[in-house]
Amino acid sequence: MQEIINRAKELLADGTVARVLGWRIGDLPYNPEPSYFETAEDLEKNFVYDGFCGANLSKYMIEGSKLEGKTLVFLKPCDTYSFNQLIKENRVDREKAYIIGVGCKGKLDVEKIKAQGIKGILSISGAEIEGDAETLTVNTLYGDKTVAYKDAMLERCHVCKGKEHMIFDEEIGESKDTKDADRFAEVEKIEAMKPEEKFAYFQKELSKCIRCNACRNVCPACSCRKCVFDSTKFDSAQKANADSFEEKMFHIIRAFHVAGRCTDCGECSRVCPQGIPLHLFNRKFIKDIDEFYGDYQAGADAESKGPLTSFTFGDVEPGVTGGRR
Amino acid sequence: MSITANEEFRPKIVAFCCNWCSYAGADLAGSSRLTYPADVKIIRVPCSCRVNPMFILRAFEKGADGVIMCGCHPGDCHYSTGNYYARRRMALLFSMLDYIGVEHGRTRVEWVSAAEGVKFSQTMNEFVAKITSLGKNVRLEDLRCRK
Amino acid sequence: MKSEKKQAEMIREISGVNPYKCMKCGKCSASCPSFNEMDIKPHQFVSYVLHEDIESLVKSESLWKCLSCFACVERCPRDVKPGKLIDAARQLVVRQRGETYLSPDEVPELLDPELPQQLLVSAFRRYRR
Amino acid sequence: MQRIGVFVCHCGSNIAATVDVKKVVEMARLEPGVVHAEDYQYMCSEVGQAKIAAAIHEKHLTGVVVCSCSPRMHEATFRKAAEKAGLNPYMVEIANIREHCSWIHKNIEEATEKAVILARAAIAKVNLNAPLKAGESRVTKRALVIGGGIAGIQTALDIADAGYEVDIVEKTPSIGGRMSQLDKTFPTLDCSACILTPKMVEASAHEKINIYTYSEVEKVTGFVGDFTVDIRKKARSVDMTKCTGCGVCQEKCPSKKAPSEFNRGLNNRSAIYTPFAQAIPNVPVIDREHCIKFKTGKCGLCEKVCQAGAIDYTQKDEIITEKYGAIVVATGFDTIKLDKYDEYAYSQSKDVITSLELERIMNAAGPTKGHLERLSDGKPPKNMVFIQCVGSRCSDNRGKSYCSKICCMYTAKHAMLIRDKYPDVNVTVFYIDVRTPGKNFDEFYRRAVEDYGVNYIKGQVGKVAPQPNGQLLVQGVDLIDNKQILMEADMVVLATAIEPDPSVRKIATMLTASIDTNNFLTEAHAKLRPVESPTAGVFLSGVCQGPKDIPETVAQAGAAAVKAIGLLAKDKLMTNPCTAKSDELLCNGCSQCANVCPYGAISYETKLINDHGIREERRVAVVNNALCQGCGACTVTCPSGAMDLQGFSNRQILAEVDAICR
Repeated sequence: MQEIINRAKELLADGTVARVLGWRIGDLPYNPEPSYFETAEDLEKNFVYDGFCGANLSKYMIEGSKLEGKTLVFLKPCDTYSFNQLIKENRVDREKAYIIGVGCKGKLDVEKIKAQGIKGILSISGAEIEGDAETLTVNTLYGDKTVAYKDAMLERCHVCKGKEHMIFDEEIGESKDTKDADRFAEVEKIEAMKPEEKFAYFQKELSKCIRCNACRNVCPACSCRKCVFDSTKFDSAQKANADSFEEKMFHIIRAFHVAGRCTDCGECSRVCPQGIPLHLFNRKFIKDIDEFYGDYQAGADAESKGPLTSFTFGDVEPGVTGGRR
Repeated sequence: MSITANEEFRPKIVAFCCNWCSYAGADLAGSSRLTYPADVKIIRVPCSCRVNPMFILRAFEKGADGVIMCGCHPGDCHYSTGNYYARRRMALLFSMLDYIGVEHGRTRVEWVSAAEGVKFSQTMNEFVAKITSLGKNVRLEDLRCRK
Repeated sequence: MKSEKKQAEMIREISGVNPYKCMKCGKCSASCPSFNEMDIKPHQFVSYVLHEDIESLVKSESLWKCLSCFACVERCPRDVKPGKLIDAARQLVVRQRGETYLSPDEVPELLDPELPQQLLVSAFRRYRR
Repeated sequence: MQRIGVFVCHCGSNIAATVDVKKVVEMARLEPGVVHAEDYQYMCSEVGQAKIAAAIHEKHLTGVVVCSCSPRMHEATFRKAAEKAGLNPYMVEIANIREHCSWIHKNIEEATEKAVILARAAIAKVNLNAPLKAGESRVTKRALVIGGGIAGIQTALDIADAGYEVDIVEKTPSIGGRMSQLDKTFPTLDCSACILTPKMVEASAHEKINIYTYSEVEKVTGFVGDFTVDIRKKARSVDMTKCTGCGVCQEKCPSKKAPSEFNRGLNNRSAIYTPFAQAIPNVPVIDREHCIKFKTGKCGLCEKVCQAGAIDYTQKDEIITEKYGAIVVATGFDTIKLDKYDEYAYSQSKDVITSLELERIMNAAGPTKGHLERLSDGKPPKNMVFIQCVGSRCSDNRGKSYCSKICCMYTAKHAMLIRDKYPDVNVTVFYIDVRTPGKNFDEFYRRAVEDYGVNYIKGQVGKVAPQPNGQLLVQGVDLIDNKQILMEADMVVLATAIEPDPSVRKIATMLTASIDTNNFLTEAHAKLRPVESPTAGVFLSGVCQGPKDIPETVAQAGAAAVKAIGLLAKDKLMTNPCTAKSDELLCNGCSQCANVCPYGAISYETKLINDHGIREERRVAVVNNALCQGCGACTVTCPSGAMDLQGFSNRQILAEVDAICR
């Protein structure tokens, strides 16, 4: 971490960048937050990069691009896909960003720790970016507990897209191969269900939705200046959630709007306060796109046309595809 | 879904038809007096690519029991490529509806040319029969919209 | 005895033919190998059904002179198929006589290896309705 | 809030018989925004239109809903009427309660309920309509005629005479088309070449006409007034500027086994050929499939004998791109294939021929030099049988459902010509009906019977059986005598149905012009706009639109020319104002819309935007209204909903959805 901080201070000092976009120590040991740093002191005192820094900073560069001078931004390998996609859509200015690709050893989910019955967390060791800890030691009000690092990892890290940064100016740190699950296994499990079961499953999950819009706000693909769900143009402006349809409509349309653009960064599921596995919508579209139109990874480059803005003469017919059980 | 209600059940069906082929096909069905149930109501759009998935979900939200989209045959689009995009969009949307457990068959895409009055009426007859057999749409309806 | 109207309807139902489609081209009669032995000619079958004069049709020579070769059925440009009409008329007579006809599952029992294949096929053609 | 007037049309009894129009009026009154509702017998009539105008004035209407026939029929009519009365024409919407309701439903209660809902949807839409103003686009003062037969030639001549440039694209090596293959024409029996050739010459000499023979339309883009067309000039292998048309190459060409297209394959031609002696241009082409030079690399005889040095084996296909304001389709017809009509033994006997083949046999330049003889043995026939309606008027899947229209007349012509020239030949015609509407047409047919002794038999032929002795046994029926007829014939002539030339399908697709189940191009209105395609700027000439004889074809060709001239005479066209429009405040500038736009109508500009007090430079989409055709592909691609389609906006369509599902 110190290497990162030192490099940031250098770049600030020599005027290469006007500010640093990174993670600031939070009020709890596991909730760092995205933040700008403009001084060496601030960096030294408050910058953090550890296992809890899951936040994808690429979306913040939309605003960052509008600021005077360059911004130094730290991107994990998976975040670079989002950044590329944002370049493709002219939402960020590559010239305004100085990208340091940082290493990643899998990001942690405090909910997974809590789910193991661990309460009253005071501090956590083993989450540091240095070292190769296999276990986390959680110091709690009730004494020390240990959790295997793997068991506390975010879902997305189990299906990691890889250790490579798709775009960067320089790289710092090593990444670790954390992939130990099939990306589409969960989607396939649902696909195999009977319609009633599918419906019951999503009904149960989506009825938890409180329409806090966290998923939308964090999503690097959901970068519209004004969301259609806040717009009067569709008569779909937010209403109170009196019924289950609202969130279905919202989540289907949200997934549809990002279809072919979603890099599967998993931020939506990470931030959902209700723990809804929102990535299952996006991943379904990704799976369908791969199957119908050939493998496609959004953000792998910044030029190619997305699958929904291109076609072939022999594309599958709608409905025929829906017939798969 | 009550089975007993099925006997008097008259489905609400929204059909999006592109102006150049399918709407004309529906006109031809009309001028050829080829009947299909009155449950089908057609909305004219310039091209199948004008059909936003939002429109389809909205129809279901408001209580439609089935939604069908008709366009020119692939290759015959008045705007040359519109229906190709529509085809991809609908393929994904329908797959998603399937995925969240909406009964298969509540949505349909059919390519109907201006000359296919017969096909138009046949398609609508089939679709109405299918929706009638599926019964009322309860999985996507916003109950607040029900009168 | 049922009314003529009913009978005409029966013939249409059995044959599946819409006699109104006839454009009176005569290709059926032109194709018919039994034309000369018939008192009512194939192209006239249609008018008899249209005019609901089933009595005459049923009493005609033609009823039993038709070979069911179906040349008229094949060649009719309007899908009217007079051969099917006369076949239906024969059916009507058979039914009125109270003769029962076979159901498909009774057939295997009655099969005789000596029976010419063609006879079976033609019997099926004739009695399948 | 709009002030909407609802006008329910009875369409005589077309609507009123199945829809309770009074009920529709009554229900419409309850809808929001509706301040006026009435019904009338014929809303499209002058009186009906006047009612709309009166209501617009008296009730200060801001929107109009007409519940009537399809908008494809009378939307323009009602919009014009509203415009005259001072209302923006795009404040008018049509509820289609005829084609989509009264004509297909029998139950009055059901049909009325549906009509009410359709009206409701239209009212809901109009509530959200906004006045739109049509833009302008320029007109390229040049016409393209596809097809160089009599229809295309006539159209081109008429357009050129009005002073506009015309290009004719003909896929064969010469203009002239089917008419050039005919021997004599009914009902005057003048020789076809004698009346056609002068027109061909006139067209080729006309300073405003440019003829591309041996060429095909490859690609069409653009729209009315401004089409861009790629024409493929196939490699002729002969330099048109050098060739003198002396014909020596054809004489000397050693490859003479290619079936002559012009003579319907009844004889052969050389590999380098002009289809016929009067061909225009009189420049041969090398048929590379049959040319020895192209097949083996050896030969090259034509090059040697050509004194003008016109032979060029290296010639390549050439693509010419040209702009046109109007396109006339005149692709003509061919006879149907007879492989499904085995009973007439066409494939079994050389002496069973089609009428078009008979034309070639009768023609002095044909395969038999004009002598009527059997193709099997060259003997003159004694008995000839003509069979009518072969493949026409069929509702089975073998033939065409329509009447080919020209056969009755040309058969009478053939019969008469044969009886005139060979009085000892017996001619029998089997017919279903003799259809001879037209000036001097029935008289013509009667002459064949009364003056020339042609034996007309009402009845069809069931079978033609070639006999071992070379005779054809014809089994037919005489429905009047109620007798079956068995007769021997030396030749049988089949009045084969005609169908649109197969090339029309591809052309129609390129032009996005609609086509019916029989591959005839659809006219914009069967009665009122018979020479226009529903696709603006595309006109129909000749048999590509429906069966026609020569005088009708020429008349229609002229009519199509007039329509094209009417278009070319305009300097500017009003464009469809139902185009896409981007909301600058919502646009992300993400470029996805431009990716799907088929017209390249969307570009991006960096603009200073004031978004509720936030001033910043933003990259936003801008739609070029002259290019945008209003398909709406961009609107669905746009995730933020910034892109919307005027006249079919998101809110309008959602309002319709809501109204229907209510």
